[in-house]
Amino acid sequence: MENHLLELRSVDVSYGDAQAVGNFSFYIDKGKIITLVGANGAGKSTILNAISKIIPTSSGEIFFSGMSTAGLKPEDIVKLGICQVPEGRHLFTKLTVLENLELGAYPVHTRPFMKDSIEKAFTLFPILKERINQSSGTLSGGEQQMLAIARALMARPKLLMLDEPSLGLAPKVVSLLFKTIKKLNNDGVTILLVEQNVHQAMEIADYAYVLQTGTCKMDGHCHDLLKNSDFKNTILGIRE
Amino acid sequence: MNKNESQYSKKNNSKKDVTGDDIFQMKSITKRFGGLKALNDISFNLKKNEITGLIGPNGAGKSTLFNVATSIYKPDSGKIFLMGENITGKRPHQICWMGISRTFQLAKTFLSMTALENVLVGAIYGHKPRARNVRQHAMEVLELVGLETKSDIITSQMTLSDRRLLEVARALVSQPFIMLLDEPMAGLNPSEIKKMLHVIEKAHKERNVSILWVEHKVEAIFSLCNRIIVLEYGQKIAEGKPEEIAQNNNVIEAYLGKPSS
Amino acid sequence: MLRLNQMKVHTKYIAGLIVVIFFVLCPLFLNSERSYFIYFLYTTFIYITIAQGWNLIAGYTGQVSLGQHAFFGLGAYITAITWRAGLTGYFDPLAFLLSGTGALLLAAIVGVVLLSKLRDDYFSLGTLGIGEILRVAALNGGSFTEGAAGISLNSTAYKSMNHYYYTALFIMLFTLVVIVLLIRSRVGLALIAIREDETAASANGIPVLRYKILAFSIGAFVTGLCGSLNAYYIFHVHPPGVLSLNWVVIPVLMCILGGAGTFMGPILGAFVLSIAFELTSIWMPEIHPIFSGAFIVLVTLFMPSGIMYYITNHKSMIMRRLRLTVFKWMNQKA
Amino acid sequence: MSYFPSLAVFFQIIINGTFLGTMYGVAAIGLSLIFGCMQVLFIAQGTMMILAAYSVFWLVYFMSIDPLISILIIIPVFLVLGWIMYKGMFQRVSQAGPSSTLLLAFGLMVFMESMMLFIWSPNIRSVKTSYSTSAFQIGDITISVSRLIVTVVAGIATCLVYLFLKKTMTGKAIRGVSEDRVTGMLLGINPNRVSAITFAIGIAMAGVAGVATCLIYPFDPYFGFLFSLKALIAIAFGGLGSVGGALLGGIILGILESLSSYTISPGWADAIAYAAFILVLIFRPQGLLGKAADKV
Amino acid sequence: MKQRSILYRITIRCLFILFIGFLITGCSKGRGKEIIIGSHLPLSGPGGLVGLEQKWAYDQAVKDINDAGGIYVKEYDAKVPVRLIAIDDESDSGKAAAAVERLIKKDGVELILSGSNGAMGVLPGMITAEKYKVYYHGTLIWLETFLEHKFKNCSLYNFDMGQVIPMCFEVWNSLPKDQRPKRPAIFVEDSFDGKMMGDALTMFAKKFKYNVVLHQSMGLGAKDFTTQVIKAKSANADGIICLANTPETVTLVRQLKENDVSFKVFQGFKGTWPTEFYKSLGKDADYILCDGFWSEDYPFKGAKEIGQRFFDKYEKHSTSVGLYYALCQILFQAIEKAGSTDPVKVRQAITDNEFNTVNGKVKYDGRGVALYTSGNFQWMNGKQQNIYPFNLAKYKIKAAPPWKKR
Repeated sequence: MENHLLELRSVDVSYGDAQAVGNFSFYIDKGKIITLVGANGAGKSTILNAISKIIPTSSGEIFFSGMSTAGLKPEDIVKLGICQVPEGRHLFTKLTVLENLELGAYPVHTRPFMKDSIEKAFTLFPILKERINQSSGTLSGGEQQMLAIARALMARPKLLMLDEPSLGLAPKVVSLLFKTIKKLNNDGVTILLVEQNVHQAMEIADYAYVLQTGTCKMDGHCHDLLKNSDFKNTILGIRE
Repeated sequence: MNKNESQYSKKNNSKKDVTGDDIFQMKSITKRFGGLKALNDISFNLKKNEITGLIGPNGAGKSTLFNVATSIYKPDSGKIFLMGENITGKRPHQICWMGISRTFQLAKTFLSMTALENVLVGAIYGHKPRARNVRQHAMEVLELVGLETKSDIITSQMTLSDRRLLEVARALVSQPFIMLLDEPMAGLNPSEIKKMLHVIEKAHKERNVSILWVEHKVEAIFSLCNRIIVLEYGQKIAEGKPEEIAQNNNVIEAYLGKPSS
Repeated sequence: MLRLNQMKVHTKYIAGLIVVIFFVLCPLFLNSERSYFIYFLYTTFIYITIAQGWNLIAGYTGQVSLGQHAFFGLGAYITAITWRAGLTGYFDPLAFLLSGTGALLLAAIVGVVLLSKLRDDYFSLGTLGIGEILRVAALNGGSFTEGAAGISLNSTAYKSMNHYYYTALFIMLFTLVVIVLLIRSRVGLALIAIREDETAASANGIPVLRYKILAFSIGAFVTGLCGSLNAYYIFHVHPPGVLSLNWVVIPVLMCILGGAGTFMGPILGAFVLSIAFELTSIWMPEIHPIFSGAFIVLVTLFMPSGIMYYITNHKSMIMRRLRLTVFKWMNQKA
Repeated sequence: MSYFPSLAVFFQIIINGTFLGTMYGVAAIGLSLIFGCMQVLFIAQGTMMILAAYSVFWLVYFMSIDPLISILIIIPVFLVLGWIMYKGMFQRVSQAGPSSTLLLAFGLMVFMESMMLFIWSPNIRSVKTSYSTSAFQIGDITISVSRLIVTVVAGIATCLVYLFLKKTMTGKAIRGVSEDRVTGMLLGINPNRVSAITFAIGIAMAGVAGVATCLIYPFDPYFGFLFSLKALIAIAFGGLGSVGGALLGGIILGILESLSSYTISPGWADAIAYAAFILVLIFRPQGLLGKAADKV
Repeated sequence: MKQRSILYRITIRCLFILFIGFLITGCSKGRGKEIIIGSHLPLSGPGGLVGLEQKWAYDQAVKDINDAGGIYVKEYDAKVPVRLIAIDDESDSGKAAAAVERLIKKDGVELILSGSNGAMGVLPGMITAEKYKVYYHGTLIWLETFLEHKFKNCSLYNFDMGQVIPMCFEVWNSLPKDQRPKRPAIFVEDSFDGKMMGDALTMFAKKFKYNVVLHQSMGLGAKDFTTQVIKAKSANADGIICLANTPETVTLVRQLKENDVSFKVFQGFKGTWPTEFYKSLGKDADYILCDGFWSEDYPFKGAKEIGQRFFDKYEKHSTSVGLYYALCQILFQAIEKAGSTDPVKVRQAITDNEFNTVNGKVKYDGRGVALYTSGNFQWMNGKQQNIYPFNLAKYKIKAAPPWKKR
């Protein structure tokens, strides 16, 4: 247990009476990229939100670095070192790029490194430096996604959770994005990636879980899965 | 059923049937949000008595297309025709009266009402001229979707699956020519999906209604649809029979992503 | 099962009927000229009517109007002006009808403009503005409204409190019946659908704007009737009296307190609030406004969605506790 | 221009309208902040102003502190008061929807009005300073010193709030959270804490407005409600939720009232203000100064 | 959950008990061997300032008569104490009617002492009292309004409105000719009183050969009067008549000074008499005139004393308590003369007799109306100096120097 960075043990999440995630268990080790794939509505985002404590779990436990996160609030989770980049980016569109970045370093312990982190973000995403005083609502989709990732990195997370980062982006931008994600991972950030762009996600990830209607249908190392003939059908929802 | 038929012919008489089998047409529809083109020059037709699938990855513009089709959004350019009549810019309730009904992705049932009342709303208001014995109509439709025993339950206490079925019933009861289904299976488990499939098939057969259907459960869509339209980035990238679509590389890439190498 | 349900409905009707008969008979065993209780009921009926009128647009349809005092004032002014001009007389049904219709027309016009354009808080602010504009217009109305001086009516016409009591009772019952019929009918279905989800309502063929205006106008109509009755009661119609914000604030409070969007809510809220105000002003005359404020604050803190919702949500618990108490009590006896 | 005997008169009216409008503006800023962050129409704002004015009155009366210096005491006290009000009441009720918070605000208003009535009696109170009635001339235009002071104070207060929102982390968090609460949570921001701070600042602005009130006007417990109404109009002019917009909206309202009361009649000034307000709501619901929001 | 349910239980029980209690109190009427007199006063709301003074005066009068053993009533052949029930009408016409309903029906009063503030209080009170044929001993309402309603159970003891308007110009005429203002400006608020006074003032100014250069209405609760001041300045007004509430009047005077609009005479109504007016303006309030119902300097028995008592209690002078005190005196004497508390007999006694009060001799006419001459005062060094009626006044009006020469 101690060696897992994040571990979920038979987690259930329901919206009202509709169960979104049922009996889901998985773990992430330090320094890895894990991807959750599956069709829309399979419960991938729900799992991220449950980890972030945005929505409550109805049963099961979540451990981070061997510590139960029960009873913590969303802001405590960020302090622990888990940051989520939400689906659809959710930038503060009325704020400038710089202000968005600064808000990423809101937790008190991260503020001393703020300047440093901003520099880092700009070396990672040079385009953002050019837009520094532009309000973030005016950025293009790809720039917005970069900003969202950069913002999450400001808090120096141990675990970065990305929810559909490629959503609505042009293919060129997507491959650039995935390269950056890989680079981040090489710099030592553990990454939990939720993607529907399965191929590219699998290419950079170490291990994948395939979800269907809230439960884990199959899991395995990415290169194994890609060879598996059932895999494609599962993703497309063809296999029952 | 007969009634539906007769009305259909009545409308056809009043408007010259210029479109043949195409009862619904969208012609080069474009819709922008800010700088983003959610729909870019989309054109397609729906044929009588056909189930058409609409698929595409998240953010491809499927819901926007529905909202434009039912006049919740106004298109920036392009025109929409129903039975050869231009219906662009009509109010949403007029669209409904003319025979296009829909369901919503987030299951927008009227939560404080009972199931029957929900369907009654559709039965009473969804149709012009106002139908008589609406209660009977409503019960028939509830029976069709298999909710007849739950007609007195307040919707907020129903399961998601039942609420989705209820939405289909509510859309169906307004005696539409075309029913737009927006992900009726999202969030359902396999047995519920089976039930929903059954209901859609039955509705289609018994009520002679054309269906345009957005879905992520590709298997489900492949099993029922006559024709499939694929959207990506607000553009139509493919259209054809399910078998053709399954082989189409563009579509597979759109769904699974292109291998980067 | 079905039969049980029907029985329940029947008991409800019978209980309602008993209460109505009680109200009708009240003046027979209480001297209406000398009983404060009759007067208390009279004012409460008026408040219930206005609150129900507001409930129709805000509670059932979900458009929070803050301009009901405009309709109340307009009703009062129409009654006063027509009476002064000799077109109508004292307690003239025609005057009531004109007042109600005037308010209804104003609501329809305001509704076409505001309801089509404004949503949520903006609509509330807009209606508030309408009320204030009407107040200023009445102040500057020249000899037509007599400006700030207001219109003095012939107070020697007064005959008996019974007239007022029964008229208020009638207007209230009329309102309640209209609202029950509306809510039970197709219209009610449309209104609730609009409140629950405007997009879905519209996509299911409900002409949303038309029904919003309908609800707004009916609410205005009954409020106008109340204004008319009030003009006959007070015999002096002037802007700070009949166009006071009190005529919107107090009924709204009652409605929210009881539970907006429920039938019993405004009735319950009106009684609770009237009693609370009345008792505090009798028992603690020095500090009664403090208590009124504190009462509102406490109720919103502990029952933020109104008393009716609280009761419905805790029905089973209340019944259980009730049974437990009875049980204990019987045990003690034994 | 034929309405005005001279250009000086015109400018005089504009300047006086501006002075009047700043009063509305200061009252509106707090209201706007609170609305922007919590969607609460806090109609007790004007009453909070009067509470502040009474506090200043006591400070002047018992300790002979100059009203302007008393701001330094009023602001922290009202910050704490706002914090307590949010934590004790609004946080709890805000989940129940806007009509409940409106009701709560109304209850608070009645409660405070009657408390003040009980403590201070309905007698009007006023604070007299050495500059109460002095004025100076620029050309043909007369400028009232006390109103100028109020305008300057209001300007400074607005700037401070603006800078706070722009420059500090908490300020940015407030702006962020009023746009997107959940994302705020994902970044480690406690939205309730941020709301409490916003509420506290809103109430403190009512404190500043209260000090301004007692510099210019005599007041009684009921004096505030009119300010609440006018502040509502002002924020509708400026666009709900924007700070600079609130002040500007107030000034526009003040000028509008001054002009219409000069050219038409003071009696109609209120009606014209309301009519303009409704027109703005209908044709530019985002406010005169707000940007059109994308409808997605 | 548990906490809530207990709370709920308590609330419901309380409400139930309250309701029952209310039913009981609502129907019961306590009558002992005392004369119960009711009164509805604006104790809260905008009229609260007046209401408090009025209540104080009523309380004093009741206390005085009870200290003397009560009123001798022939019917009982004994001295009967008086009990005053004063309730709040919140300065609202609807609430005033409700208050009178309560006094009559719940508290069972037979006689009602006047409320305050004309259309917002007294008129609805009178109309309600008239409905139930309860005697309403009134004041502070326009004579025309009173007569219009043909009240049979009410009486009016008030200052003579027909005299107040000319009074204002008579006072001006008493100034030496070169100090008299020539071009008066009239500012009146947008209310019942304001409209009536404004029209009357304009009419009488013509009669007294004053040329009204400006007649402006001011919004109730308005916060800025610069437009009016600018107009006064460009019209070159040198005398000002203003009817408004105190906060508005204070703001107006401040803005007059700021804009350097000087006046020879500033005649204020309503807003200028409270001591708070002087406190708000300090020295700037000097020379400003105020109307007043009464003066403690009047040479009537008890006038000085009641003024002194008020001063001892509130450390300020009042120009109104004497009127209210006198109103009680009239009522008590009438009850004694009627020998009964029966409303009809009391009213008969009122019209038949003459009464001695702190406001001089009072004689009602057949309509139930008694009018007296209103006073006029000039603020000087923090005190209102009585300058009118000329036969009672000890001081003479002084014209105000321009602002710059003060």
